[in-house]
Amino acid sequence: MDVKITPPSEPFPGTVHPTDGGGVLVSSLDEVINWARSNSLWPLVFGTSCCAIEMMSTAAAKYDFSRFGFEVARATPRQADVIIIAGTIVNKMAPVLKRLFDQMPDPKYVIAMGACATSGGPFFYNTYSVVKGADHIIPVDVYVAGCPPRPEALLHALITLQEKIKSGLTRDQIRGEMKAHGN
Amino acid sequence: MFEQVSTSENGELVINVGPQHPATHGVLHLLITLNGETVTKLEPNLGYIHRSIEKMCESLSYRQFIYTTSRMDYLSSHINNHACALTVESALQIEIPERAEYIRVIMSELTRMASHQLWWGAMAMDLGALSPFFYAFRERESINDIMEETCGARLTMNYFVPGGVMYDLHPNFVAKVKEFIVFFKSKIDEYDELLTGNIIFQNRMKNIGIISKEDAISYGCTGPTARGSGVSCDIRKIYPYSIYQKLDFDEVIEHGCDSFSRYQVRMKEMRQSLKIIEQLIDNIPKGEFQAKTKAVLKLPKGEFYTRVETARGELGVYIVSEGGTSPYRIKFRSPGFSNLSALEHMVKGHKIGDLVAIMGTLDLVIPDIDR
Amino acid sequence: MITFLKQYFKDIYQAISSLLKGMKLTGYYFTHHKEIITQQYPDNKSTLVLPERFRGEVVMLHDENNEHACTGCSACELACPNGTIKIINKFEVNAEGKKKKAIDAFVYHLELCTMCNLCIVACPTDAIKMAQTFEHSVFDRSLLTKQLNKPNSKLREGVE
Amino acid sequence: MGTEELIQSIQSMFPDASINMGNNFPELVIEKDSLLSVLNQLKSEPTLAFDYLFCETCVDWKSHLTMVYHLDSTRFRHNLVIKTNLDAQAPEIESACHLYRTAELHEREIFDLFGVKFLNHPHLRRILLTDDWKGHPLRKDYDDPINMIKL
Repeated sequence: MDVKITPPSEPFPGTVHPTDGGGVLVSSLDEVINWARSNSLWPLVFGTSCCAIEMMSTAAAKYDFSRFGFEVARATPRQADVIIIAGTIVNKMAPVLKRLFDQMPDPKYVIAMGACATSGGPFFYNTYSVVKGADHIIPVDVYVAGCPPRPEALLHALITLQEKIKSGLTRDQIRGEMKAHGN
Repeated sequence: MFEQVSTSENGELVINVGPQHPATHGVLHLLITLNGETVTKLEPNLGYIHRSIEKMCESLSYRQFIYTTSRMDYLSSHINNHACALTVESALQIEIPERAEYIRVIMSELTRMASHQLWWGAMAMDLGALSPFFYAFRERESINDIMEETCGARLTMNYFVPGGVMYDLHPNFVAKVKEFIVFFKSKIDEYDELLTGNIIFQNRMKNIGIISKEDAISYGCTGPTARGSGVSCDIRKIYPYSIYQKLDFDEVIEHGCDSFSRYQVRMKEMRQSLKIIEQLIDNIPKGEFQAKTKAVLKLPKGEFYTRVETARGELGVYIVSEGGTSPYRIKFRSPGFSNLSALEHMVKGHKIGDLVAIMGTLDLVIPDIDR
Repeated sequence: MITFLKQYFKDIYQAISSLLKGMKLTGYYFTHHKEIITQQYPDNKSTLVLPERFRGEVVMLHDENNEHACTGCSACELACPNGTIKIINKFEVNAEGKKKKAIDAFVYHLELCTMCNLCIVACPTDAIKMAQTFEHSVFDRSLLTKQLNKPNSKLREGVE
Repeated sequence: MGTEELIQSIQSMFPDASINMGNNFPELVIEKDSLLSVLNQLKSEPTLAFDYLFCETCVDWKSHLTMVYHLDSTRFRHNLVIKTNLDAQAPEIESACHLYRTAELHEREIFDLFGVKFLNHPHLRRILLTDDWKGHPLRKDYDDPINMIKL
């Protein structure tokens, strides 16, 4: 069956028309919004295995990620901004993770914590049920290595994510810039 | 796969708890049938963290497979490693130096305490008391610091190797552990003051999740879950391994059969662990910390089974060897798996709100169940 | 009826008094903050000292002449349980005209590494060790795959 | 009761079966059809009282499968291993979950990973893997070229 998509004769309501130079007011407002966003990231409580314990340690008194505004850990994806994938993702869990990610409101960010979430880690070879990296399912912003990473390493990842949000760049733009700088 | 909220013919409601739920401490999926608010049926759906460790171990050597077990029950990773090392040592008849035995037992008991602390904080948080979580983690961090100094990691150590331990103790270890014993003794009294003595908490926990002694045995419950029902099942006492038979400690048994007695067993076990460490810490013998072993370990043909007591119950490691460098078949009998099977029996007839209070006292670690 | 009411009020009294007992403890810690254990992580970077045994990542030691001790024997590659290390060897012709094995690239997949220390134990020449670095956050996963031998580095004299 | 005595008394109970000492526990090899009656006798005999099944698993020997039951007595503290061989193509055995409740989950796991069919099991379904999974991964001939990366 052939379906032809005909372009609409008049612009879709709400379409943003590009303007030359952009507005001074709007772009500085963007920066304020990005700054505010980066300092009130609410993580989703999503721990599947060992890394979840280190995530709890980060939330507890000694490391205390509420110093950066992350303390409002939510159990529902509809109230969360960032999903910290703490632990292995297996084939049975993958659709659940995708669904949780889809349920989160935009803008949403993803941190892959630990070896399992980054690449399958200890369960990369000779396993039949492990997803080899959470980025096969959902796009990941920041990867943290370690098995499990120290709480400080998770804090470092969160600060890295903050930098990214403040810069206002997308994932592809950051990768493009990294390539331009020869990384 | 996702069974939606539905009503059965007789008007009963089927709801899903999990796999993403804050009170299941991981990715446990429970299908619960409700009649009004009363649970009539509960069915666990596992496998959301099934990482095929048993298949993986079939292609790893006897030195390598130990690290996967730290990721199985990550809260008692030292004890898991101990079980694997013991199996290999008993099969090869390696004598391990006494110093290594002492180090192993001290480390195991520290792990047990850290695990119970985390359980205490997390369970209280599930019931709505937030501050115990922070108190528990404060003490847990001091154990983690001790571990990190000697073992090099905070959670998944890989410190016990066949033949002994990987490094010698750090020079600060003894002093730090002694400091910790004094520190933690006062804190454990605070725990009791904060939560155990609280009447509201007691009323919430008493007379729910009842499992009789016979049922606990039939369901294969072990660890504090079974000892709360009066079953004597502490492997450290009944089939002593390592140097446990030389030590003076009590097996904590409560006869209440309900959630509160399981709670009390764990609280008292922490004191027993302190007692064990106190006996050992002053007289760690000098000498080697690792026995001389061959570079490539080959187990003789046969079957080997070792049982140890983790913080959650009895862990069994069953290795079938064909004489090669890697196991032919390996089976981990994990404590959580059997304890979970009793959950339906405990919850049936109770209100859905009590589910969390009952599940909290089982102290489930889901990767341990799924492996 | 009287006994019931008595019990009822007694229960309320007990509940409140035991609750206050716990609250007293929290109140004590709230007002006596002499033992602050919170670490100021990004600000204390200069003073943060990790235990020397802490396993952060595998590094290869190079001396001031850009020489290392790795002979390319692949003992670490065999000891690694999950294929974190890949050694690519090359053959160099030395001054006497003999072919000699040397490492071309020591590839280390940090994203797979579980810091189990088995490679360090296996290394016969102590060429690699565990470093205490832990800040491994990156935007792109391919950056975690590293080559540990520095460019143009050589095998140190006398290491077999 | 010592191990020697235990072996003798079990041998006298089941003269057809072979029993010998393994590395850790005495091992009793029986026919698969007699499993339930053997377990029943071991559990109800007051001098043995094997009331606790602490491990149930399966081993794939390529030519056949072996079911392994580890039994313990909480009263006398003696152990016994029961082994029985199953056919590799169509493995079938009676379920032990009416005698030991813990067997219910263990048998579902064995069904999932080995494909052993347990007769009279209340709900024999896959437990760890998804319902549409093909094959039984702990079998030696299992191969999954998509998910399994061989080292």
